[in-house]
Amino acid sequence: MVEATQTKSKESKNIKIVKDATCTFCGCVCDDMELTVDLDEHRITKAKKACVLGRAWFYEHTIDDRPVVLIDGKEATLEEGIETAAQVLVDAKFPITYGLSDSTCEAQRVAVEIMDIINGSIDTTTSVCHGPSGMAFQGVGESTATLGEIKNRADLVIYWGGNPAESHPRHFTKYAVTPKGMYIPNGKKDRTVVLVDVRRTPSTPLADIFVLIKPGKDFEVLWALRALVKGKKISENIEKDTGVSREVLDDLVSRMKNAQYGVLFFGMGLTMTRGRHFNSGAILSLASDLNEFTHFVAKPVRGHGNVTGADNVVSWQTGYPFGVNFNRGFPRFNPGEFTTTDVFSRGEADAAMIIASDPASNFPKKAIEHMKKIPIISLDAKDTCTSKIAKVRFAVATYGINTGGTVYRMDDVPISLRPAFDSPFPSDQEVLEGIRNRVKELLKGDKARLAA
Amino acid sequence: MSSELKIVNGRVYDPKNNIDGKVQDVYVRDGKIVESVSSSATKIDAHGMVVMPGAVDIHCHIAGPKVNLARKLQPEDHRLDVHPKTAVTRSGTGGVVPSTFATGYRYATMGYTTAMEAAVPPITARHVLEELDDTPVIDKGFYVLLGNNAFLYKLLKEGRKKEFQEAVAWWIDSVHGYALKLVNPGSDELWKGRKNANITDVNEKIDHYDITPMHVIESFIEAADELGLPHPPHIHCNNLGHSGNISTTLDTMKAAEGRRVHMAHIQFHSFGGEINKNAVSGVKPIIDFINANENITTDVGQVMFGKATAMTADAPLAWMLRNVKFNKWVNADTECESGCGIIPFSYQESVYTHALQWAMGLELFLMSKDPWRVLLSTDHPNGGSFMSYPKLIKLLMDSAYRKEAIEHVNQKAINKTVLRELTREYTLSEIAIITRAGPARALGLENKGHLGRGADADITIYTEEEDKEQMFNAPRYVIKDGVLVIKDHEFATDHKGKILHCKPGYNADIADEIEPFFEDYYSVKFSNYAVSEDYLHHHEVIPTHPKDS
Amino acid sequence: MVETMILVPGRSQKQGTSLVAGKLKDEYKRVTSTAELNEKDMRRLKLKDGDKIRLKSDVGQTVVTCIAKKDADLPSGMIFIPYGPPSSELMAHDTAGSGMPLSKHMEVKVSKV
Amino acid sequence: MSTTLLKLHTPPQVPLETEVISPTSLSGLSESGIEHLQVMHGNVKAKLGDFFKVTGKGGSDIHLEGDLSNVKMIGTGMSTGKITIDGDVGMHVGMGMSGGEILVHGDAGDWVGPEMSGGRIVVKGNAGHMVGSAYRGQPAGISGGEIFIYGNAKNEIGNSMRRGFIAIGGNAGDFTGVNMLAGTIIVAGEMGIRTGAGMKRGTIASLQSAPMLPTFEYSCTYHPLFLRFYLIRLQENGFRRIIQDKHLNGKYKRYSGDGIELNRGEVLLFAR
Repeated sequence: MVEATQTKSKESKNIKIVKDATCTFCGCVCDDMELTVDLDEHRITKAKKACVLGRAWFYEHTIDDRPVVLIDGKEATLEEGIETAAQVLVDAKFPITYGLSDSTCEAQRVAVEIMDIINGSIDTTTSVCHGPSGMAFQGVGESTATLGEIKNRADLVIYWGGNPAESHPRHFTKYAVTPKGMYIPNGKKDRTVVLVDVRRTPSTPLADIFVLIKPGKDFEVLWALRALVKGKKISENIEKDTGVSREVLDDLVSRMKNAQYGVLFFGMGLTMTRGRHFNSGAILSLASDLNEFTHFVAKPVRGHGNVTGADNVVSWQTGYPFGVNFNRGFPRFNPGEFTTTDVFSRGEADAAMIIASDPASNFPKKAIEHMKKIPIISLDAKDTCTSKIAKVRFAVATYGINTGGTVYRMDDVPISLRPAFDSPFPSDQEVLEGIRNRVKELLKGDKARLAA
Repeated sequence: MSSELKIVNGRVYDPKNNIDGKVQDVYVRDGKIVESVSSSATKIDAHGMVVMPGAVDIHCHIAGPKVNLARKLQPEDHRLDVHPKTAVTRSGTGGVVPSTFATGYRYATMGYTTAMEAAVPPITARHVLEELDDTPVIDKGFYVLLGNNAFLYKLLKEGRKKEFQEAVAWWIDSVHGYALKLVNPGSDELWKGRKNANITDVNEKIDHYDITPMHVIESFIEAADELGLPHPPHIHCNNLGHSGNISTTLDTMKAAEGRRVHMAHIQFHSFGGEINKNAVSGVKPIIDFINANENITTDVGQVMFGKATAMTADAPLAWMLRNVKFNKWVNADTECESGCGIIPFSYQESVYTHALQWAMGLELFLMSKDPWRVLLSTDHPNGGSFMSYPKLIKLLMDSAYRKEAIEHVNQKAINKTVLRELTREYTLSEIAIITRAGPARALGLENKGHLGRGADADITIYTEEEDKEQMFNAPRYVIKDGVLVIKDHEFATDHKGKILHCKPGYNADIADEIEPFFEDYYSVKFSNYAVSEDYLHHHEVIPTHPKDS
Repeated sequence: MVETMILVPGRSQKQGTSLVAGKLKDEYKRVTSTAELNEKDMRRLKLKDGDKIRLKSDVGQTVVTCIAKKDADLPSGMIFIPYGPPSSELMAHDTAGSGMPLSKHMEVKVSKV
Repeated sequence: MSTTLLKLHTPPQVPLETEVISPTSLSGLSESGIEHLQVMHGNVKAKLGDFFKVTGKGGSDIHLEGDLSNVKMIGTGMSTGKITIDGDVGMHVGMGMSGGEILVHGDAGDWVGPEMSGGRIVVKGNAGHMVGSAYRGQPAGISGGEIFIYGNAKNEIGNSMRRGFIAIGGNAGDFTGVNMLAGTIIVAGEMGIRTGAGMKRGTIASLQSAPMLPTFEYSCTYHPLFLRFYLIRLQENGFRRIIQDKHLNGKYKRYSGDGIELNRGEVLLFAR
């Protein structure tokens, strides 16, 4: 599948061009990169079409000189690493696997399988990203669309609580604002762009309308909009309370109702603030309400490369999107109970496997303190705060740069990766398969653990 | 090393080979049915048991983005129906939209060894194939949603029939699909482009394209015929669920003009009465037409009382249902290809429409003159879960049981049907036809649905029981590809089934026509769209028989 | 002088690019320990660009460098900081049955070091 | 009436799931029979006796001692009898109970009384989030019974409740009575923000003022007679110190909402 041409340049360098490669830095998962690869140097020297984040992603992933495996800080072989990891997992009474947003679906599938085999828990970075949006979805559903549909049709584009210019730089230019589409022949000229946020960001200049809202008041404003869309009364104190005037709200409501095809993109300004899943629920409900008048969709602007794939894989294998516990031989779901922040903060997990993420730097202090007390297995392409405290640390190849596989864009569209150059490190899928096979052997005959 | 199996002393029902309950032995070697085996073959004594080919589900929704959304949507449903792992099988969750593993295992525990996912937007084919790879035991394939495809509409508008057929073939081949699927043709453009409007007539012009749904239907029937696909276009007609929709359904069937066509979940398209008024059964003219026209196959899409999930590419339909109860609703637009709607739903005996639909489904079964062409389905999970098939079989085989069931449902609805007058009871052989031989024939799967030499050794063995629901609920043995997967009602081993797909031939130049359209209107690169064969794992290409060869 | 303000951690481009370069590298540490304050708030607190401030929440405290933002860009009473170990230090662990700690809206006490 | 005493001798290292601790499951069992009941210690199947010393045959009166904050699902599905917990208790206490009483002398974890349909849970200390709330995705929460928390409770009290009575002696977190379908919630202390969001019917009352959502409309200040009866009932059930005569006889500001839904719910805030 990989279309690649290998040519020798003037310096007789071994150069390869990879066309239509995919960048997995953010949830945009742009698949139109043209990579120039220096095969001698094992690095990408040029990434055409990549944004500033994408360029950093491609350029910074070089082959570091570091051991494949460290056990308790000492260099070890891959087999020894797999052996120790398998032992740690099998011995644990409440093991958890977390991360997976920067892994392929193929690796994610194995990670879930391991937790199914040992009756552990599986959670992904979704739980601290758009997990609350997933919970909101379970409550109210969602009207949504693929990004191409938005490119082709959306004449009203609203961003709420997000800053795509810095977090998803090509969201505007490739998908939702500037591109021309089937019924949007003039690109941005045919669309109205609204931005709602608590501060001005580099995204603000792009908006036709900027709505500055008091911090922590998103739910109140969304709730007021829902009422106005339905023709219901709202409190006269709305401006005092939220910083948004009645005139601005009325104008927004009229624009939304009269749009031909509207979209509400929302970011972690909703999911990570007080109200969490109810904030997401409010915006999803607003979009659904608007379908009484016109066509309207909503879409969380999801973060890391394949976090959406992780949601999909965990859902199809277990029925639930994240925070799944297999202690009893079948999947159970309860955010707050089986999610990683909670099981660390409450001191419950007695072992953890962290794949392609860094909770030791992102999690609340109390959770990190517990992580330092239990055996951690880490798989990552770079050293992180988490790999620093790991009992077993695997250095793995970078997905999309060194390995193929499947990733899902933020709108659930699956894309195959085109690797640029080989890595001396194994892929996380290979390491996980090794651990799975060893765990299976260790549990052979342990009927109590194998069957529910 | 070859693996051999012989099943002895069982009463065999193999309608394709005209075997109707005869006690005879069945031999298996290396996953296929053979005429004899060596003396060292593993023996299964099926004395007092019924031996049938593995069942084939011709229309269900078990994998892909809409299924996964419906799964994620209903944690409350999974929590009450867990699927624990065993020493050989993976765990999962059940409910009306089970996890992939639970789906595969549960199909197998009911004697189903093949199931076809009935609606896949091609851009999501990778996702479907990944899920199907995690759906154990059964063989499976999927139908590609092309009936609202923007590029194909453009070709139809331009009157380029040849290119249209090439493009259709390209699409099936590129995503490894099995058949063509049309859902409410023409509706997507109105739904997405005209503020949630819907097509109401097969002869209505589709916005922007200067073509009609009828034009679309005819073109696909012709294309499938020319390409010689093993299964004809699988059509979900316009106006699903609307009173008086039989005229649309009849128009659609007539469009085939004798060529093969498959009408999906016909029950939902058999409403009499006036448009937008209270519906009545319109089964009679529909089933009469089907009985009289051998080119038509259909699956019933029976409604079963209890939990269901409306899950459809027919977005306007889901919107209509949403506005009944205002519960959680999912809509998902797929660029240039499809719409989608999902609503958790429950069919209740006391509700007029629900009881009417239940009765209409049974009317269709009981008034069908050719079981080979009127096949069993619940349009899982739209009319109910595939787990309710055994109950449906009992309703068909046991008229006393059916009579009692009729008394428990809305009588006003029953009175709008002739169900009370229908005393027919399906025989075991007829059940074998509507669940095995018939769907296999309609799908063009020559190695499925029978136990003749060369067939896939997909076999189910039931303990014969008076209560047919109990009997079909739990076969004693299930053999898949010659492997004894279920032994004495329990999983003896895990097993991976195959992907069934087609590779119709076409002129590769058509790709050059499609590519510019992609660059303009899709959000993925053309070169990243076609699905690599890596996603197929175990698979089998089902041959096509193109007309011009 | 100690004032209570709302800390809003978020992504920034520099946070993103330095993250892929390596979380253990100096650039990432520098980016994630630089907080933006409203210019008027800074004046009131007698702070200038590059000064160190202490941020204290119910669960932890951290010292970061501050820089001024125009009044029109960042409302008074708010502090923006790119996600990283310093913002995690201040984050409470209660997820209220959601799995998500409140990571974008934290009440902090601000004082000059 | 004889008492079955379960005394924690070995604290669990990881969460312990003990849905077997209920009068129904213990009834008629000998001491050793009870000790042999299966519990889940993380992913390990264990026996109740591995953690608890049992004294007395299984009866309808169960007494638990020790720090049970890491012990989940006590009293699952109980329909009769009484469980008394001398200490803190973990999540899901009284899950799906339909009758009987659970008395917790310490604090309770999250999800007190999920899917409850009858009976009573009394927590003398504080409770966590989701007191009497529906599990995720479930359209309706508790359908009956009473939950009394003497201390504070956190977010989502009575989420989607359909019937029943929840009283909080201290403060409540955010989203009290969110998506409530019917039933009554009384909070003696302060409530957090977004009270009653999405409520269809039902009553939420507080003895303090509270911020209201923009979709709730002030209708009047009056003396709701029915509330008096609820408050008297609470006074008789341990809330005597908190609920004073002025609350019984005073006037309340009535807000109707949620305007987005049916507007048939009410929030009553003590005025004077």
